[in-house]
Amino acid sequence: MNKKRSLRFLAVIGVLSLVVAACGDSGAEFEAGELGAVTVEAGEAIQIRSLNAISGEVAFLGIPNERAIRMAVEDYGQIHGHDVEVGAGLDDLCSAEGGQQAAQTIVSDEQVVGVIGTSCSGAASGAMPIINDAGLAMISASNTSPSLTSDLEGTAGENYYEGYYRTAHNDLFQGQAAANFVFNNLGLTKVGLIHDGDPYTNGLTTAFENAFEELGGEIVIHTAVTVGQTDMVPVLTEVAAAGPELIFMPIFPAEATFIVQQAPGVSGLENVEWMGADGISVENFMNLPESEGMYFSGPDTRFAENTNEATDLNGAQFLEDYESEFGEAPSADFWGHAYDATTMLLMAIEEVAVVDGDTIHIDRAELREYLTGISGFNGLIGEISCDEYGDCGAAVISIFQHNNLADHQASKSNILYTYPES
Amino acid sequence: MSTEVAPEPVRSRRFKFNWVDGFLWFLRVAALIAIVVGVVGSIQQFADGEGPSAAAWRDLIVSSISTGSMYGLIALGYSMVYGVLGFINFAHGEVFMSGTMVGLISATMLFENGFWDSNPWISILVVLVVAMITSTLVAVAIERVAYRPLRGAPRLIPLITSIGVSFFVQYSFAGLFGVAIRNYPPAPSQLSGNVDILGIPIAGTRLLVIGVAVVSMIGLWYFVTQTKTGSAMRAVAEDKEIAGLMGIDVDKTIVTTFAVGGAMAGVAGLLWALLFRGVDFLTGFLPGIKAFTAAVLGGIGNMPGAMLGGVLLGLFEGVGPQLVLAGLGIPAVSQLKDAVAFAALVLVLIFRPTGLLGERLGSEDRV
Amino acid sequence: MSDRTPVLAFRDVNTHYGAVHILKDANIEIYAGEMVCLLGGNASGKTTTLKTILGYVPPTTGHVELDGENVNGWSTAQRVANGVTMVPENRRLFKRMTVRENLEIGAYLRHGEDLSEDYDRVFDLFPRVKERLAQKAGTLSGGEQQMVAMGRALMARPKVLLMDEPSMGLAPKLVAQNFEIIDRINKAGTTVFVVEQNANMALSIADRGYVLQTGRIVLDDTAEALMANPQMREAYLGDI
Amino acid sequence: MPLLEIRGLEKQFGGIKALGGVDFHIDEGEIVSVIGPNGAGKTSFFNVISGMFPPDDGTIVFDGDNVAGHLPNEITKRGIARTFQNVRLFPNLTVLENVMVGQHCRTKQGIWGTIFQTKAQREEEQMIEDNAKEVLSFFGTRLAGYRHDQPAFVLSYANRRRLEIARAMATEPRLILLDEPTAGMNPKETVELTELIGKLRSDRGLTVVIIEHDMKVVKNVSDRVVVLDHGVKIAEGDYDTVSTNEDVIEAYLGRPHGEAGDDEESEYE
Amino acid sequence: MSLDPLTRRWGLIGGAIMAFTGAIGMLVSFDERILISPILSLGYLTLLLAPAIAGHMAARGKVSVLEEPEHDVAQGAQKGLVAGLIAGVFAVVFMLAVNPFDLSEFFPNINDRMFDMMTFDFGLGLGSVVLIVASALAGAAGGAIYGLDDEPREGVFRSAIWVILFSLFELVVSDVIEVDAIVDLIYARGGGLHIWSAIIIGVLAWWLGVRYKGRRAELTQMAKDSEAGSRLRWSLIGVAALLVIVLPMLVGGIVNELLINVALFILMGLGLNIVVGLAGLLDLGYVAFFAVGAYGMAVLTSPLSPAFSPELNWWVALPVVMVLAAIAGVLVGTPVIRMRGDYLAIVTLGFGEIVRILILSDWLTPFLGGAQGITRIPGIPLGATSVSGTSPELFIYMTMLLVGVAAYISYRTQESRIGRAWAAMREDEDVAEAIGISTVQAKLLAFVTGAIIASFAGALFSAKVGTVFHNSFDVLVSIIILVVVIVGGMGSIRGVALGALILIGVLGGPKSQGLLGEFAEFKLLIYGAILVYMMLQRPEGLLPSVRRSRELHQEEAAQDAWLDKKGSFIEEPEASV
Repeated sequence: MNKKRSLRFLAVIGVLSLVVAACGDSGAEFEAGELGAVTVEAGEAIQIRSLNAISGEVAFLGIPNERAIRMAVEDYGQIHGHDVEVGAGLDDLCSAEGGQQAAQTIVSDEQVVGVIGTSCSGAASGAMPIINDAGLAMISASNTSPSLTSDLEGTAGENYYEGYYRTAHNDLFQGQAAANFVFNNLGLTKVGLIHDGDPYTNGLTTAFENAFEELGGEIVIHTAVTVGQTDMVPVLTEVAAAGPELIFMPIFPAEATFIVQQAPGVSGLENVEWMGADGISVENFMNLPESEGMYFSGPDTRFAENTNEATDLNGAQFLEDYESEFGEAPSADFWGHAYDATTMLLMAIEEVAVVDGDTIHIDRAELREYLTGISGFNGLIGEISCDEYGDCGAAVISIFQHNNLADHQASKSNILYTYPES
Repeated sequence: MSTEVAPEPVRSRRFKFNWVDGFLWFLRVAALIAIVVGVVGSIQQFADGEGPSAAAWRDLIVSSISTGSMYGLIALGYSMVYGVLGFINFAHGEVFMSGTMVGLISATMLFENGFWDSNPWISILVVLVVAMITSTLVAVAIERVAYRPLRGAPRLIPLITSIGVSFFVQYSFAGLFGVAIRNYPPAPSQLSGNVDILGIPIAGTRLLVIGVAVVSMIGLWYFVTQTKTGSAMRAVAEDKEIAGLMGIDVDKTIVTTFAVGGAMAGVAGLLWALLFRGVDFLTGFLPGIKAFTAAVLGGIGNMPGAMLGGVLLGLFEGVGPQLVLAGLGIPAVSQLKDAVAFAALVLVLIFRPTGLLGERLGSEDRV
Repeated sequence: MSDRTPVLAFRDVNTHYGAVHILKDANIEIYAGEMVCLLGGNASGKTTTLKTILGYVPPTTGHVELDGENVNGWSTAQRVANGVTMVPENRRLFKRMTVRENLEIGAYLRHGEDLSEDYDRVFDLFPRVKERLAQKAGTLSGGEQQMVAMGRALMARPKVLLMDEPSMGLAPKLVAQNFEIIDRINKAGTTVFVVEQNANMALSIADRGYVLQTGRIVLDDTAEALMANPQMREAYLGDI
Repeated sequence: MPLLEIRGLEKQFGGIKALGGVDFHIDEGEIVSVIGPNGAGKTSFFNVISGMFPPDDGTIVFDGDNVAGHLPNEITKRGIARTFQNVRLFPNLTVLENVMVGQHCRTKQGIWGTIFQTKAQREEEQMIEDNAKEVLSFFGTRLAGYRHDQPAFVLSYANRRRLEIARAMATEPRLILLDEPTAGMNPKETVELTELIGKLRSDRGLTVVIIEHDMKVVKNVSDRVVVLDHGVKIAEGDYDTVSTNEDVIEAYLGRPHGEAGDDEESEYE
Repeated sequence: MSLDPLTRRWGLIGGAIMAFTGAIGMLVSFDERILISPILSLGYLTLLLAPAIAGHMAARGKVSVLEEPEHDVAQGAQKGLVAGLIAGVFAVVFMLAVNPFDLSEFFPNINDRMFDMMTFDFGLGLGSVVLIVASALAGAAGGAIYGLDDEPREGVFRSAIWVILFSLFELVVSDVIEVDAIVDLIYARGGGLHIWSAIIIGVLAWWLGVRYKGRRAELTQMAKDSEAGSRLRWSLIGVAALLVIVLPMLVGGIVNELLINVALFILMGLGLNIVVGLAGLLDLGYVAFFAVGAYGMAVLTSPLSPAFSPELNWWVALPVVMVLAAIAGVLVGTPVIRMRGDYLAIVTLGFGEIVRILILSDWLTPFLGGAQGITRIPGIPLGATSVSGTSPELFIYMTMLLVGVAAYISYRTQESRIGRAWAAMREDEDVAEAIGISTVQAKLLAFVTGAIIASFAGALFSAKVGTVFHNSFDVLVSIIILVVVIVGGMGSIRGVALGALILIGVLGGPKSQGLLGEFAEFKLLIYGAILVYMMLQRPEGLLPSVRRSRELHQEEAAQDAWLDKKGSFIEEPEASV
């Protein structure tokens, strides 16, 4: 536990000594910017943190993120002769208060330079005020809510804070992609939407609804299941009554499993097409016979050929490393985003660090500035450029049809559509 | 509580105006109006060719009844334990979950070596037996470890204990089996088709579920009312001390009660597997609460009441949102399914404070 | 009398409830065919005595004997099977069960035996009970319930019938009736042990009596002698 | 005008008529005993008067107002207090608290006074405590001194009966209903309590209705005796009249030993 | 030597616990937390604690009221050794039994990591022997400790507990000490105490215990004896208050954040305590009022409230929120007023869920934001600044202020006319009604007071987190608040505080982590175990109220008068309704 706490300690004694201490602390030649700076002394490690949903129902999302972060740090190696330490993985509990509490832990250590997280958009809304106050930068691999960045047309989201970046795509983007695909490629005009009360799924269905109606389609029903619900016949009956041609349900495996298994027992759904999103393009759902034939939208995960320019690792190699280290394939699709986010942060640190002998100074404001300015960075997920609101997603959404029950990885290559259309 | 108002002072009930009664009356009337308006609205929609088709309504009702009969079987365990020990065994949902979870192992093994598809009936029987044995053992173990030392404690104590047991069992299973949801193999083809009953096609699995529930209920009824052990159980339920004086081994009878309740939960576990297939360590939680609700709805401590409560609750939550709320023009009604279930409970209890078949106790019992 | 084996005996029994010493060196002997009463006020240890006989309260020292056998460690059920049955205070029927079921439960431990003779004996004593067989016990009148309670106990064919406060809270007529029946049951050959506060009534039909005071047996004599005992008259018979 | 006048009181429980049209009255300052066989409806009678159950029919006029169907707490507030057949104290409250809580309906400090500790509230608390001690002193040394702070469950049986009466007295009633106050007491305690009941009237000015099986007590305390059987009044009058009434003997008292007829059937009805 | 059945029993229990903790992955997961670097991890502590406790219990034997227990080191060690041996053998048999099969499909935690951990990385063969030996030694140690005389035994316990506390609460200790040099002296870099610092702490704990023996008892006695209003009492209160005010300044953001979480649960615990502990109404849907408070505050203060957004100041909104909560209290309270016990429990649980489902529903989304919640809730304006979760060292004072208010309300009502009425109602509702207490009023008052206190917590929560989502208000929260109250001690203000500190602060709340983040996965398992253990061993809670402990220990405290009580000695279930 190597933490610098002198400021806080002195606060107890009084304002006067606080001032003295602050003066004494910043006596070096290095001039810190308005957000302050982190000084890493010789032999010390550069501190970054991982903040993901690593327990509970959404752990399938957070755990591969955290693993990818650690792999990236390892692959990246030392920065100006200093190790990079991630510390124990923090848990955002996929909730605002969880994110806030974890953020508190992060900022209490003034040596921390940046954070990779959160897994859930709700957690980011709790964490960002604190992260921002402390002048840190946080890059998320899997937050997709538009409110955290912008509406892609230049208006900041309601929960946008400076210092927030993400490599994940904005929901508006995926909503548009899915809507285009359904309307143009499948030629369907009546869609039913099912979310599960999670901000992410609800955000995505809303984005789809807006985009689809814009295109001239009709949303015949927009309803929801609840997390933990098992009896889906009522909701399916409700959906069937509306007469959709396709049902888009960007929800998670548990509820989606119950839905596809019970759908055959509901009259009126016999000829309906099904479409899910990245939440269910995971192994245990795609192993279900009922999931065959479904469409899935999500980040384009054909990363095999993509190479992260900072570590020279390509997607295929990453998956190989991952499997050999953890004995399984990643349980969600944001590992590439997490890996790239980490390397971006490390690269930024390396670039803005002022080397002073064995000591380095990292100016927080400059770090943010650097991240905002990232353009044309080659990552596993493709070419990454950040906009002024922190959306850095390589922004390729692909839609595939699950046509191979035996090998769902093969199915994932059965891509019918990518967005933006090239 | 009187359910009638009699304004003239001579025929004096609780004639004095009391705002609690007034409020309850308001609730009753408001609920009735909402229900009537909602149902009329739905019928109107149906007549206009909107809303679910006739076939969809049929499927919904059948599915609700089958879910409800599963609730009923679990509710029996709540009701029996309540009858005998006078507290609500919150961990009963976990008893049910354990049967389903361990049954999954047998089902997966049978499926993997092909037996599941070649001998579906025997396979189902095997799973049933495994689930029943597991649930029974878990129920008995819980009684032995957690409840027996608490005989005679104020009733809040075992109730709280059961909440603790519930957490403990849930997360033990989470640790043992992992947190991921696992799926039973699909129902054998012989079952998954439709069966025509009086010309109405009904899904085979649902029919089987209802059938198994009915048979179990009849078996249980016979056991409780017609056998010596059954009458010992009823005697213990009424007065443990005197039952003991008559030579009945009270502890053994209580264990029997837990075992029988557990076995019924095990049967429900199989039904769950047939209906929903997906199982995880939280599987017992919501059905447990629903079954508890069903037991109270039917009049806790009363066995036919538990079964009736279960079926009704299944109907309320399955059909209710579509029938009533959709008619009121509320969007995304099935999202409110659980709220409807609990609201139905509140309403039923406002109309009948002891539940549907709950006994109104005579003066001797009360004072 | 000491040459015979008592049906029921306490040998230097001490009992504790937590740290509280309840029965103190209690010695009781009841012989076949006798009617013995145990008198004592509230808090004297009467209920504890009954609980000790039935095995609910284990003696800390000393032991209880049934037919000369030390029964410490026997379960209640074993004791009941060996002929100890109690008619509880306040009747305590299974009110939601029928009269017949109540009687059947009385004979719970007599597996597979033919009960018709016992039914006849009960119906003989209480013809009223026969008419009410199919009725829920809770719907009977107080007097009828008392009959069923006694019938239920008799169904176990007890060697010793324990009566817990048969006069408590009952109408005078019912008290008289109860003691009448107890007397008749005793005359018909069943040993009876009555625990009573109403000393007058109990002594009027008993052969012998024990007097219990704060856990200690202070008097032990024939009924006549106890009736005549001046201390007794003052403390328990209401002569002041 | 009688303090309490009851006409045509009816109450059914699940098809069984507990009270079948009882008429009853009691004047201020009277002590009336209600006797009858077990299950005759005596306790139901108390329960209906005290509002525990609303009557199916009939009027209960107390001090000029019909209170039938009022809630128990309202009836208590009007001045009818009661005790219970099987002693129902608040076992985990202290003796003093048991009595203090009895004054609830005579006091009025609410949540604001309590939170802000107003002067009125503090004075009232003091008054409650003083009153409670005063009521307990009615029982001499039985419930005094160190007993005040003992939880009720440690009391002896007789003391619990006394405390229950004290709690009823603390509600400052005009009419007190005592349900088998001497049940389970030894002769000495019974005599003592009998005197106490007399004092309730003489010292406290209370009107008393008492359910009792002990005929000695009935004889000693009551001005008038009412006999119930099967929910109906079968006799009424002073002790001597009632105790020689054939119906009463038949239904309740029974014939002294030896006088019983040879007719077995009738004996066991 | 014949095997004492009790020793065998405890040995088997110990072994079963070892196997169980292994099979659920607890040992492997705890192994990552180093307690004493590099020799002891939390995992190994857990693994060896089981045989040690088994040995201790075996040495203790059957406890009789009448006899003084014997203390003999050699005999204790011998019994403990046997029990530990049995436990170790059991664990090894378990490992050997499951090893041949590949169970990972069904039991993901029975894997190589478990075997490695349980065999001390020696491989199954040698490792089994090592495990048995270690377990036997642990058992012997446990037994020997029992055999010690009172004083050294207490010393050993005290040392062990302090060493474990210091190592477990590394985060707090280093957060409080603040000076890196000292922290590094105590703790190793990768976490855990140094061996020498562990020894020093142990010795110090022992020595201080011996040195100040009796002093503590004296002090607590003095505090107890001090009369209300006396100088001593006031100075004690003053010291406590000063401590409460200064403490948050001494600790850092993490601990303050933790304390805020704890304080929120104290607040809700105090509110629920009024409903359940004082008035005896088992409310399993208490979270509903918390939700009303939080959402009420969110709607009133957030500029992003979807339909109605007055953007009030927190202080202005607070009374409005209180009124809303009071209305909610009446709305929930009235329909259930005639229901008792278990009916009340399920119906209130239902109400709690109804509220959450409605908040989430698309139906009310236009008003409450549905799945997207309400965000950008401002903090609490305090002078020129605004206090929110971003500055926990200030926010803690806001929470403490309201906790103080709630505690004061509880304290005042408890010993008043209203408190007595609640107590009476709790003991016997019919009689309470019969002696002139309007139970309708009393119940509603309890519901409303409880609801208002919960709304304090909700209002604070909104301002702290800055966003509200429906998932912060699920049924688990209600149950955890109840658990806090029960474990702490129903009816007792101090108890609730202690319960929240232990459960929420150490283990973690439903949506927050405690000091022991490692426990996260097993948090509810441990909650369950604690709850069952408490109910069996100390049902009145850790710091019970007087009335409550009376209720639960009636039998033990009773004089023989009570033994002849009328009615049954096995309590009958009371007829419901």
